[in-house]
Amino acid sequence: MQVEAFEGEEMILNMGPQHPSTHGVLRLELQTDGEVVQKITPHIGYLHRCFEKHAENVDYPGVIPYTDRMDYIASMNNSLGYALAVEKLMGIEVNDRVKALRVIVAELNRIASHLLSIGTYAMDIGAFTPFLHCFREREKILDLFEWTCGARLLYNYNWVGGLSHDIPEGFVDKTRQFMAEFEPVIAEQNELLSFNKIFIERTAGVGILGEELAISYNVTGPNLRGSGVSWDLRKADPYCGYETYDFNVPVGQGKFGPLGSCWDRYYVRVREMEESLKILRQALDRLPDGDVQEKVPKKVKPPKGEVYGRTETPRGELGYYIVSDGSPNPFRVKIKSPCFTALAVLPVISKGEMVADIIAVIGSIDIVMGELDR
Amino acid sequence: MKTAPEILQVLQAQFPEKILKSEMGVLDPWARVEAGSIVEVCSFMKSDLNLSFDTLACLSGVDFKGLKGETERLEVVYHLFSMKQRHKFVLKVELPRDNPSIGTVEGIWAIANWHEREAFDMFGIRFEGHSDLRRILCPDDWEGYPLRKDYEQPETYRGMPVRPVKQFVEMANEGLPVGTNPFKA
Amino acid sequence: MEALLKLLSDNVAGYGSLASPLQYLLPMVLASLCCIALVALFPIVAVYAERKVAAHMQDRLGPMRVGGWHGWAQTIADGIKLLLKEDIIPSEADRVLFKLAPLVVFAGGFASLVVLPFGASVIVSDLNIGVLYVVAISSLGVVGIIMAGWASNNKYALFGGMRAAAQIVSYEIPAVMAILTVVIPVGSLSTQEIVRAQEGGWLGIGNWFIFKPVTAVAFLVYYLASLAEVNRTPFDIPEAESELVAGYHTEYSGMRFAFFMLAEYVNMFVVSAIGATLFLGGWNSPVFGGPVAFMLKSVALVFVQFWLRWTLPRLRVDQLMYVSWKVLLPASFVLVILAGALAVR
Amino acid sequence: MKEYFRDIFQSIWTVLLGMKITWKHLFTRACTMQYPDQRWVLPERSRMRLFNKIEDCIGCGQCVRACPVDCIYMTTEKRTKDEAPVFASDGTPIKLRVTQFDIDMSLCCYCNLCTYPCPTHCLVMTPEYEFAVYSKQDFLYRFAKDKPVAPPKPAHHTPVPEPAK
Repeated sequence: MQVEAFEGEEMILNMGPQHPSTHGVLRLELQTDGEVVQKITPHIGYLHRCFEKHAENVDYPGVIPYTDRMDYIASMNNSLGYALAVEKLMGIEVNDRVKALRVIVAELNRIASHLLSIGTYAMDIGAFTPFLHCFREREKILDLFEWTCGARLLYNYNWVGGLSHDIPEGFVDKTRQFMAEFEPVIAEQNELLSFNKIFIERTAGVGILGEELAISYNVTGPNLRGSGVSWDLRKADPYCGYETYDFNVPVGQGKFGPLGSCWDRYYVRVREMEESLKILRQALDRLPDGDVQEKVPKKVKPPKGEVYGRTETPRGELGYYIVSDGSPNPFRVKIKSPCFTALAVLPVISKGEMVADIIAVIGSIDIVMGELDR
Repeated sequence: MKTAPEILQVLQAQFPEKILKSEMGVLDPWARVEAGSIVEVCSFMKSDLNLSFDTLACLSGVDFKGLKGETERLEVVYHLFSMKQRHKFVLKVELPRDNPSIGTVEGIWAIANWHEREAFDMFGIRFEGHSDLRRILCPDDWEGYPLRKDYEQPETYRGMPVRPVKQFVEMANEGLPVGTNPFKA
Repeated sequence: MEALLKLLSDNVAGYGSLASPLQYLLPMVLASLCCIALVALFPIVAVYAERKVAAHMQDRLGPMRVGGWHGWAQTIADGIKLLLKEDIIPSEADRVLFKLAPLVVFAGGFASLVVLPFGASVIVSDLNIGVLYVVAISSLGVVGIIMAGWASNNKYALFGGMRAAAQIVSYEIPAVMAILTVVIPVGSLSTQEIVRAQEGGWLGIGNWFIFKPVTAVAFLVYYLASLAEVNRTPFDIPEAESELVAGYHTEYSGMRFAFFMLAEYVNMFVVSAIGATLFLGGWNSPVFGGPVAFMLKSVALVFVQFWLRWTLPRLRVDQLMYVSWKVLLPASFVLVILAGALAVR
Repeated sequence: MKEYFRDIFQSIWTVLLGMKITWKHLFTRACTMQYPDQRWVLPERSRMRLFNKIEDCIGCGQCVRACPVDCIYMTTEKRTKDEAPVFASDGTPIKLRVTQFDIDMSLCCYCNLCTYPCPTHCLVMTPEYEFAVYSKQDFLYRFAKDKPVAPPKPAHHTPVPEPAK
């Protein structure tokens, strides 16, 4: 923790770990010249709770509650990635109903996560009302989840080889009803926030993340797509039968100002919610029959080996590198967190911006400290 | 798009002595590279037009200790991916458990900066030439490398107890009036 | 106050025979008490109203529990809570300035009430430079804000104070220019004169300045500038909570914080009331005139402030300056020239 | 110059659009639930408070092993041959006497993993969500009724929660 010697009018501003818009306990050391930020040093680890060490000390199913707690905004997607990786290691092929249900919950969770991301972003920019409108919709999704698996946030739903519960009766209709209610909300949010001139002025042209830079920093997910790279693991490396669904991968277009700005990243998320609705509609239409716990092994004990499983969570590519030694506990679980790489690029893309813009950039890369610090 | 054996072939042609071992029949095919030449191999893999591994998906340390049939060692595993060619490959490097050190690939893929800091933090692997090798997740003055298998958790950190002093159940077993059965009635 | 004095001397026997300073003292005290009552009551009602408006705009209900019916006593409870809270002064703060700042901020808003024409004769003092007085005295607030920002010895507070200073100083100019467009045709700086100039006309509202071409635009300019002067969204950057935690009052708690809050709401009322006086005909109304009409108009403008706040995001510092210097200022210059040309004709 | 005026127009127009939406919402029904007056009926799958019907517990310890946070503590002892046989409500013979069955709800992570392996389904998560207590120590739920008869033996599995070891 050395403070570099500097001269002149520069000031060190400690943003966080307790700050309203650092999305948790992120601490940024800003070296500012008036309002202009010259240098940013992120300090992370305030939420480090040794996920990887924990994972070595519990059995394979016991890791799932811990994965839920990493990115607590999108738990379904996290546990899905883990379950898929372990299944790959064990060579389990789940039936079509499990696949379809996993897609349904993952996409619902993606919508919920993007709603939160958009809502908190609006709040970072200073608009409070869109935040609560988004939360109102998100609550409906959480209600669906609670009905399905009993929890609102940390589901423990995707198991190795299956799901903890089948969906309750009437779930399909309720979900359709939610989708019908939700679709107009996107348009309303666009009118209220996305295309508001002040919002555009605040976000377009700020925090430009170029394609080269993004790839070099392995930025993934909506952040990468906001830079115009059409890269989505659901299309590029499909899992859970995503290849059979018809959906588009929205990419940033640089509609207002240069490509890869905060606005582009934000708007990719808005459009991804529409695509998720598309996927949901198809999945609900074709939901096959089957037993969701058909392939759940009595004892999860993968053979010796290792696997790197990756899935597309709402925040990007979440990788699980699992080394198995043939025992009931994993030998090593390493998480490649999408937020980790997204935050690593923050000092680069927000250099020379103003303090208010730093907030805009942090919000636009949509980090969840639980996943970042693990 | 190249398959893993093809990538391995290219590598073996380029670095005949540096590829120590490889396994192709597994889920994620990998090749073990001599520790001293990782930077060389990586920069070749990035710059070669046929390979063009332009991103480092993951960099992990693994501590092989107390595992039957394995020599005690530290491993650094590089999961490489090419956005252009859309193929992937895994490189592994073996390091001794005491005083491990290896060249940094920070100059090749920018994200390696943080990944290597994490590996340093968790396993104590020194990345030579790294621009900013500090602990990243643990506090700067934390002692030990938590993800090593023989890591002992300290009792205190700066005078603060690291673990909860006593669990409620321990208090109860000692006969203290702790805990109730709220369902009794 | 003159009306009060007249009332007293007409009805209280022997009042006229008192010494002249004494004669003036009683109405002065009474008028100040009225102002204090307004200053104390208006924020309580306004904070409650704002919370309710915000809640309903966000599909919530807002405070519902304290006091029974729709949580009407919530702000009273909050006020009491603030009074009872521990008074914290950071150890490294400049204690004198730290304590003085809330009072200075508050005094600015409070003193502006003097020239507000609530009714034809309901005014504390009809100064002949009333408008100028308001413009001058309301700038006192910014001194307090800078004091607070500096004295807190907190970088966020300092940022807030600096931003506030820059913002208020730059928005004062378009606001004054917009006011001038009204002053020019009336030919007086007295608030009562300006209100009287808006009497009559078509349906009794035709002479309001908001319905006249040049001053209608001037009203818009004035309203935007006044929003910035009282630090309301979209111009709330001095206290932008997502950037600067709470801006200049980050370190304040308890009653001192409450003073900032009071001052903010009083200032909101004052700028709205000035807007109502200058552009919406003051206490004139086709149906019922006097204080009720005046209050309704002011409160309506305050409501629009709420409405904007719960709709819009916040501007950035440089954009704020852009709006002031490159949009509002040229526009207000053009308006003043037009108003002058019309007056000469 | 054209852009300048277009920007001003757009600002005003989009602000008005936004104001229209918030105005509309001013009159839509609020979605708030007035909690203590109105209460939520949770779905039956809701995972809230853990409950163990101790009469049915056979002391197999599967829940203890399944718990990822080690918040269940169980001590059992063998029932002697001459004791009257005891059966759970589904007929499973109870061969062990459960002398300690403690759940520390303050450590519980509500993952539900302990209830699945339970052979007699006596450990369940109930949809009851109002179980705040004044003292955190009261979150240690002590279900066991039987007192140990034999001198206490080492526990079936006495985990000492160790976050990192």
